[in-house]
Amino acid sequence: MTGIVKTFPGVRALDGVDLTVRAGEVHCLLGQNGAGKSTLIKVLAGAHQPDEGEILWQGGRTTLSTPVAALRMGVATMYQELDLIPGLSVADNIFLGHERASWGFTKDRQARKQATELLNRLGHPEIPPEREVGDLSAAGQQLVSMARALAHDAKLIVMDEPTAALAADEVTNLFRVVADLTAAGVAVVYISHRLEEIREIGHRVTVIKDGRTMARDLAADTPTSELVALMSGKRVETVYPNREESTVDISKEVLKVERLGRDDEFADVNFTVHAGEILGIAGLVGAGRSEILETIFGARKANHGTVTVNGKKLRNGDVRSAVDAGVGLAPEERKSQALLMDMSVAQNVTLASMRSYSSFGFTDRAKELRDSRTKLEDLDLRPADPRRNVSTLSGGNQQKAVVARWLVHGCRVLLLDEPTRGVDVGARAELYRLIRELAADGVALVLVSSEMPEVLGLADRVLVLRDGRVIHEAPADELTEADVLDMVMEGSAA
Amino acid sequence: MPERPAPRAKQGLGVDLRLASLFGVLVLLILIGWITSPDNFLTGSNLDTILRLAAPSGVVAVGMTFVIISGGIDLSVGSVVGLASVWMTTLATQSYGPFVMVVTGLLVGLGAGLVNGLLIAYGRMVPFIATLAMYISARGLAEYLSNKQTQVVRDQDFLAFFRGEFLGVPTLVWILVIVVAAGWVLLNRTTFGRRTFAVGGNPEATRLAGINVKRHIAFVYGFAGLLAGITAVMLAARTTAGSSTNGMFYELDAIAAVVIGGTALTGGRGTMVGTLIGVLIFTLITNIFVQNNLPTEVQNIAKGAIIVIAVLLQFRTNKARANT
Amino acid sequence: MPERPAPRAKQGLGVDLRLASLFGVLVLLILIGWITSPDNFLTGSNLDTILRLAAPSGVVAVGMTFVIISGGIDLSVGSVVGLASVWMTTLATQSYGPFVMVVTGLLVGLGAGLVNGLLIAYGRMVPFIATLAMYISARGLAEYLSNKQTQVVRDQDFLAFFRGEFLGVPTLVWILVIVVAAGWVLLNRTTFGRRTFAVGGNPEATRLAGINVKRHIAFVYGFAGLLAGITAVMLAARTTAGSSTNGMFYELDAIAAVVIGGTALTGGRGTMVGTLIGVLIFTLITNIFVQNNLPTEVQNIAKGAIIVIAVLLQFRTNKARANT
Amino acid sequence: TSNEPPAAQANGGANVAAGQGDNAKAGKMVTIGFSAPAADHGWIAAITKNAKAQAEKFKADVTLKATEGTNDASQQIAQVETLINQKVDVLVILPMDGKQLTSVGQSAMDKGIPVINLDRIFDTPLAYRTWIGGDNYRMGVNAGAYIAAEMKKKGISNPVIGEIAGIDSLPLTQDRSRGFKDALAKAGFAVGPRQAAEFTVETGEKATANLLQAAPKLDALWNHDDDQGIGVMAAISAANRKEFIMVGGAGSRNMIDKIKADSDVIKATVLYSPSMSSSAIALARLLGQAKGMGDLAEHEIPALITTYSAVVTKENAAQYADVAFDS
Ligand SMILES: Nc1ncnc2c1ncn2[C@@H]1O[C@H](COP(=O)(O)OP(=O)(O)OP(=O)(O)O)[C@@H](O)[C@H]1O
Ligand SMILES: Nc1ncnc2c1ncn2[C@@H]1O[C@H](COP(=O)(O)OP(=O)(O)OP(=O)(O)O)[C@@H](O)[C@H]1O
Ligand SMILES: [Mg+2]
Ligand SMILES: [Mg+2]
Repeated sequence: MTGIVKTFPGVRALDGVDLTVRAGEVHCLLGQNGAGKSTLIKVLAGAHQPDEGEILWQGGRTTLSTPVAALRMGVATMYQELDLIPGLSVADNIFLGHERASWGFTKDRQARKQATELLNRLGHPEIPPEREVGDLSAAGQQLVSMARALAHDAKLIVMDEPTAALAADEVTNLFRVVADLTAAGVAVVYISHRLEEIREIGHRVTVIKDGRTMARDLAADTPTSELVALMSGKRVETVYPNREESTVDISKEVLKVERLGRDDEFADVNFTVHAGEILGIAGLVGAGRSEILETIFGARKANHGTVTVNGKKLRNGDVRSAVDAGVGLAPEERKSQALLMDMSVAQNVTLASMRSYSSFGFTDRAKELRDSRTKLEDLDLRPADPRRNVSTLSGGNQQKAVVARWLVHGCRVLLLDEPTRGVDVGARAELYRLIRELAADGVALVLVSSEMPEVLGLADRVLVLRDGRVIHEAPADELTEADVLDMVMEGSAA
Repeated sequence: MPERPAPRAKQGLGVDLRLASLFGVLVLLILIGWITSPDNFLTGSNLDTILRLAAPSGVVAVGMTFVIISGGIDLSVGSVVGLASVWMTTLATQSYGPFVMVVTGLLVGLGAGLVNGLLIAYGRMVPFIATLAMYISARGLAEYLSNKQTQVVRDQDFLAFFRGEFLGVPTLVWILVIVVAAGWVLLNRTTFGRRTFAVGGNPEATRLAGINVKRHIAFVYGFAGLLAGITAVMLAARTTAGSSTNGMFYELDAIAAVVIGGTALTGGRGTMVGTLIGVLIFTLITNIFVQNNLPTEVQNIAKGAIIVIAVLLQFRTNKARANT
Repeated sequence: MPERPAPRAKQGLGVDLRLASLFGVLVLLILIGWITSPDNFLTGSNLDTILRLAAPSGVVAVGMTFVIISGGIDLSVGSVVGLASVWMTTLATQSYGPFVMVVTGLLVGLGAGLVNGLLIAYGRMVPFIATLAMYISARGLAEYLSNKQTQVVRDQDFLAFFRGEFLGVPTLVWILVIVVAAGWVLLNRTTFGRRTFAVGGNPEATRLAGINVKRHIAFVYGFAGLLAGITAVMLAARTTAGSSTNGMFYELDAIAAVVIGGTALTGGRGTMVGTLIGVLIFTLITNIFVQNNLPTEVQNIAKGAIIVIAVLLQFRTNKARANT
Repeated sequence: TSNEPPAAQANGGANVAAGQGDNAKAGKMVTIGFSAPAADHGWIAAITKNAKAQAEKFKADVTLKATEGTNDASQQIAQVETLINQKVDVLVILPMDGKQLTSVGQSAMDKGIPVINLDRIFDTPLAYRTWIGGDNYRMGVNAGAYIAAEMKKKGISNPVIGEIAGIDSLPLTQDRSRGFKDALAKAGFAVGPRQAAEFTVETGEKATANLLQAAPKLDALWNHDDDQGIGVMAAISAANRKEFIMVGGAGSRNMIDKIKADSDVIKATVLYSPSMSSSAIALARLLGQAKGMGDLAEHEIPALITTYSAVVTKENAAQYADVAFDS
């Protein structure tokens, strides 16, 4: 692909990108959020039509006018947003668009059989092909997505952040499959924000920034600082900021969770968080971490146990009561659980504190704008224009807007669920700094993340969760990544 | 491994439970009918009446099932029934004989449906609005064509065939059976059906899987229009006339039946059997009320209540199922 | 950082462009009316007529705007208008005098709306189905209450007030103006309005921001019901009677007007001014047709076409705007 | 007709016929099946009410199975079929659309159940034993003739005459309009602005409000239906128009009272009385008991009975108070 240009209304998402992929290699695509990676691969998949540029396939010029054209040619794509139909079965999803059928009549038995074979190849024979995809966990869905890409017998498979929803052991599994594929001469384009993954399986790296190719065909072992510099245009030295001695009295117990449990999800969870403390929760995907946070917050009803904030017991299953007590939640799915995409940043920021921005039910829009602008500047959210539509912000900045919502509300307990999911390196560092600053200001934080280094690097104390139960609790500096991995995997592998 | 012991009941079982509860409602209604009018309810001729009444609405509901599963809605079917019935019974059309009547009637339905589909798929109009416009226009066009007169069917072959019986079962009921069976096969055993589910479940993902979503949507509405055309033929046979008032409120009845039958208005899920039971439930309610000489207003109050109860009940069943 | 100069046109400007195109349609219609009947169209009394006809549908449409922005739909408003109008004009109610008539009429509307809201919010029914059930039941109840008779309003004070004028403008038009203005303020300047947008835009996010989404939804439907009650009062005044047939098809007219006005059926977006223009467009169309003595069927064919054109045009405007 | 005002009061305003002579005595039990369209407006509601009241009057020897209410031809067919299945002795059918219900009427007759076709006529006499109904054409003629005479009386040579019709897709509306046009044409006049309403007050008001705007000056206005007439009058009073005379249709109590009071634009109404349904039940009873009509020489009841659309004016209003119906 050379000189690819793609403009969306108001954005030049791709501004002349070049990408060359060879057979049998894993070609990694790096770039910050919004750099244009997903857009580029959508052009490659025929989902978007480029405005300029040309695509050469095995030496010949081609145009990919539809996804079918790309699939026929041999390009299969696993999109960043899960591209599955929740209501259809695993087998139906795998063969969607190229159903096993004759004369329009589906051959379901054959489809199921072939689906099982594909899942076998991925090391997951236990996923039943007739199961509805909506019932699978995120990781299971990712596997179906992968099986679908394999089902096409493609010569080039594009994977857009396939590991974002995967736990460590799943990632290893995925890498094994990728290695098999490349050994068979299939080319893979691999997108991830996790540099360590790229080092592990990548052969060559192309970095894009602001819709332009910054560097092409770098070796996979290019030093981190160099890659980050290329991606962001600046150098990011230390990723996790140092723990500063905070001035707040961290002996004050703010959040106390006692014997909290929900049927089939988690049981007997006890912990306390002090003012100015960051509590990390580590565990595999599906261990029930999000559920615990949402239950504390009242978004789910607990079957037993209590949550106490500043000595006051929260009403079970009542978000309002948690919010009033000063608890905030930055949920796992930013787009679907936190943001109002049609609204301005200011309106998003004040959503939880409408009461303080209104008198007799009438909104005080001047105050709303003023306060949110201040907060945006505090958080270094760019651009700090509260009137802008929140959908125009990049992922990292959207996350800051969610945090701003709770700060404006004056919250004392902040629950962060995967705050850096899908956020690029530069923005990550800023979020880390922000989290530390909040702690320094005396906010009690609970941090859930699938990235072990993040939990260990940021948190003061860490809970390790397995199958909905706390199996270990220790100060972060007493744990290593290997320890934690050991603990979370033990038993579940059996 | 991410897979655990199934946290939800299996899909198959779930559908069965839901359908079973629906079926329970049906049986209950039959019992009520039987108890309240023991002499007349369970007779062959009453069964005939019920099924012949259910037939046209049933055919419309089959098309509506596809439309709703595909994530859309079609408010225009009733009006299209009126338009097609007027078209096929004008003096001009009738002069060409029964074959042309039926074929052009179906084509008018198909055409109106395709217009809906094109507006929605390629004009990117919301289904509700595109079909609302068709709802208004098609009825107006039907009035215009018929000059607001009821047009009597003079063709005896047409009447003999469609008003007749075959193996003791009325032709209209045969048509219903065939359409429902064909609809079931189309929905569950063909790529067309599979893709209808896919389009309704996640249109963008379906597009990315290489399916021409727009064309498929246009086809789905065309199919619903075609079935409206079949309904027009059935009504013309049943009433021996074509009129611009034919098919009034069929869209609401069909939507209600489809939803009662367990098809989600959000698209992506639904069953043909559920729709059939939904249609039968509504027809039975009417029949029971007539059998017992109850006035319409009471019937309407009850109908609304039954919709609410049936849906709430299904929700319970779902919840129970989810909690198992 | 990945941020560039604002990728989308500002929200405010976008709305203006869209409204401007709608306003253009309105002006065009006025021109057509003026050209086709130069003597009668632009007279004060015709303006009065248009506005008085627009008034009840306008009030219903204001409620519908809230419902649709909140992500729902209300098919029952027309029936609720009928029910409330019957309730307030029964002999029994009338015997308590105009004050009780109006207040209980509003309460009936509010109550029916709240029932919708409770079924949707707490019974988790799909709005389409819950309000479809109410649509059927409320009309039935109205027929039951009125014994299907038109109930003439005998109370002279009621008639004198609501059929009267104030500062040369009919009371009904005042009510419309006040309701639209209050609706605008409620939507754009209060927490209630903000929450309505939020609930429609992303209910889960709104819930997680500590807002009681269910209660809010119940209120929104209650509000729409209350406005249906006001409409019933207006219709009782305009027609000097209450009847179970009052308000028929108001739901479709209101939905069409709201959507033409630029409110998205998916919720989360919408404007009150657009709704008002939408209502005026439809009233104008009818008036122009009558002025030119055109029959209803042509009117209907054209109405459907106008909906399609207006929506496609808006889509163009949006695209053009998005491409700037 | 043989209506008695006191009986009318006793039956909550419904008109009932008393049997006369031998026919008054209870005879053999007759089960009458009754089917009518949805009673969504006053006239049809009165039809159903009258039928029930009449059956109640004859309760000694009449059982009424009244199915009522649908505007869907295919559903009404099913209703009639149900009544046939229930083996009623006589059927009284007011079809939603005569042509569309013809086949089911015929199949009843074929099965030996005599059908009294009420008002909207079937397509073939084979589908009914007796038809009783109003004369829509003459209703229009009488309205037109009355208006023409009034215009002549006032010396208006070129009058603007408006018409508010009922549901345009019903044959009865078309017949009424045709009669109206013909009668006016005979006097050298023509129909001016015409709008169709839908037999409801609201549509009557809406159509009239718009029509009055289209016609800044009117000399006469005929409204097909007194039920929608309430709305028509409301629109007229809202527009503050008094320059013309109005004639109604059907004959509701409301309008007849107004005519008597002579304080409004309405000066007359042309009858189309729902009392015909009382008569239909009375006929059905006689048919079921194989009796003839009292004063006629015939052994059987006649095959066609057309009620007369009298013009009710201030002068004769008192006389018609008993057939007036509550719209
Ligand atoms: N459909 C669209 N309409 C308008 N703008 C779009 C669209 N899709 C992407 N963009 C814009 O194009 C730019 C590139 O987006 P893209 O999704 O390709 O980034 P990315 O590199 O994949 O980011 P991430 O790492 O967050 O996945 C962004 O500014 C984005 O907002
Ligand atoms: N759609 C679903 N239906 C039924 N059970 C589910 C579903 N999704 C998740 N679960 C169950 O809920 C529990 C917790 O799942 P979840 O993946 O949300 O945990 P998590 O630790 O928050 O993971 P993540 O890091 O992805 O947020 C698991 O037992 C899982 O099987
Ligand atoms: Mg991306
Ligand atoms: Mg989680």
